[in-house]
Amino acid sequence: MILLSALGHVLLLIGAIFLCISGLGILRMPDVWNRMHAGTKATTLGSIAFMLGLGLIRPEWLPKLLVIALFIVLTNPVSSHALARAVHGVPEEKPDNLQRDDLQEADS
Amino acid sequence: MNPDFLLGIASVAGVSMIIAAVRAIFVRDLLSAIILVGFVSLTASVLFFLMDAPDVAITEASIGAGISTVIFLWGRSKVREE
Amino acid sequence: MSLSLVLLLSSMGLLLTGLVGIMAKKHLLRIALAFTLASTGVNILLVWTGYLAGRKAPIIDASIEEIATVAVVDPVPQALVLTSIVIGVAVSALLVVVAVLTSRELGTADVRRMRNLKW
Amino acid sequence: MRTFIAFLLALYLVFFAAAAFESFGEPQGLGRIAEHYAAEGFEEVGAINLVTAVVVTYRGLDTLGEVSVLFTAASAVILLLSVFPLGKPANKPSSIVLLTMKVLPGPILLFGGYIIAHGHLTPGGGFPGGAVVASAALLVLLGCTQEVGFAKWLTFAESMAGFSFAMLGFWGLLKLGQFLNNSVLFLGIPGQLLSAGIIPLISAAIGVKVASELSGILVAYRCGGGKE
Repeated sequence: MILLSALGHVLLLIGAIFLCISGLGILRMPDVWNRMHAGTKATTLGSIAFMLGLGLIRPEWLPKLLVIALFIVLTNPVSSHALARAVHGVPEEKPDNLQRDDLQEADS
Repeated sequence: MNPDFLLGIASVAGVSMIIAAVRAIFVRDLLSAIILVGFVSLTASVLFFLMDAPDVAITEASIGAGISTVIFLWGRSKVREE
Repeated sequence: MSLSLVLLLSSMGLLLTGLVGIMAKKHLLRIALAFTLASTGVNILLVWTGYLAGRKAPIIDASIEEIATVAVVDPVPQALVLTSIVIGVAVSALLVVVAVLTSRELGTADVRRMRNLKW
Repeated sequence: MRTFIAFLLALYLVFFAAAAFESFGEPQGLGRIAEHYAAEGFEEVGAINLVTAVVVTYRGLDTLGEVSVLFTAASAVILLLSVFPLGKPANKPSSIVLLTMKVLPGPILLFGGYIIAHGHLTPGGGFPGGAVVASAALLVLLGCTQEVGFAKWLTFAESMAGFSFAMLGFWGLLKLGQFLNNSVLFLGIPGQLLSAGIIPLISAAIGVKVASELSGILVAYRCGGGKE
């Protein structure tokens, strides 16, 4: 029991570190694409680690927390995808060193 | 829960809420203002939960951060200015 | 600094910010945003009037050992605010629609540039 | 300068409010009405969640009025947008968003229904559940470019919910001589799902009404007003 609780606290710490790094990335990254990358991938992993850690500390909450984690896994990439599609239509956000743009050809 | 812990959470939430509200009023970009107002609603729902009002917290979180933000984003995309 | 004072000060600050925004801003959507801020502040203030420190949420289940009248916070302001939030979002939706239609009619959303309002 | 004057004026107004609060001070205990609700509400209406009990039965008449305020605002939005149409968006969502739109509204609707159905047991009830259901409708609306199928049922659902709310009130008036009396149905054992008289029914009516009005506003935003 104590082992599970200790593992849960370690997972909480990992989740907090990942969330902190993602916040730092949103602040520090140069353009929209990099910021979106930091704000989606690290946030998803951090949230899942948080939910799992909390579920190991309190085992009676584990089913609800797993459902929340599943929901985050389903929604977070899709929202990031929609955001990227929306930013793709903005001409000012196009990177300078873009070689080929498959999405442009697929749209037109 | 520990009263000092509650006081700390309430202080952080209240101060960040008021900073976000002031910035939402005075920031130039309208999109930033809308997102900051969504953040204010989220912290307000934290304050509602600290005041032992879980029903109000659920309502504020789902309406203030969800539907209200969408309404203002729609308004921003439809307002015509020369 | 007690918890109650912190909550009161933050609700008052939010209300103040919203009022300043309503009075000082010129863009119609920003006035609607400030209105939303002020209504959130008023909601926190209303829930604060029923908050009693050290008590529990008004849900009478097994976790409440004493008599309920000394164990729970006031449920009446919470019930009031519950309806007030939903009505507030409908009213701000109406405000946004009026702002959008006005800007389409007059060509601007800035209240200083709306010259032809005489009728 | 203008901001400073507005700040002074707002400060004056807020100090006025603070002075009014000073006169009766920080709350020390429950008020008389709230004391009655907290002491007797458990036996009288059989609901565990006192907030839902107050919203639905004790202050049910006020809630009927507030729901009609909501109806007025929503119908004003729909009327304005059907008189002055703004045009529809032309962007087509990608296939990933379309697939998510097919999968995700089911769980969100289930969660909203859970919040509505357990309103007398856990935090929740008609208003939060209706908002959650409306956000599921928002997800459906984000993924479509033309008319949505559920839009024509919104008016029907809204009016049926309002009608059943009023009829449940009149049932109490006819049977026990009191509008919205909770004892017309069996009270049951507090803590079970099927208990607390007509509170779950009225919660469901409020939930359907709030959900259909909020999603009616969103449909009007997306598609420019109703057909009629």
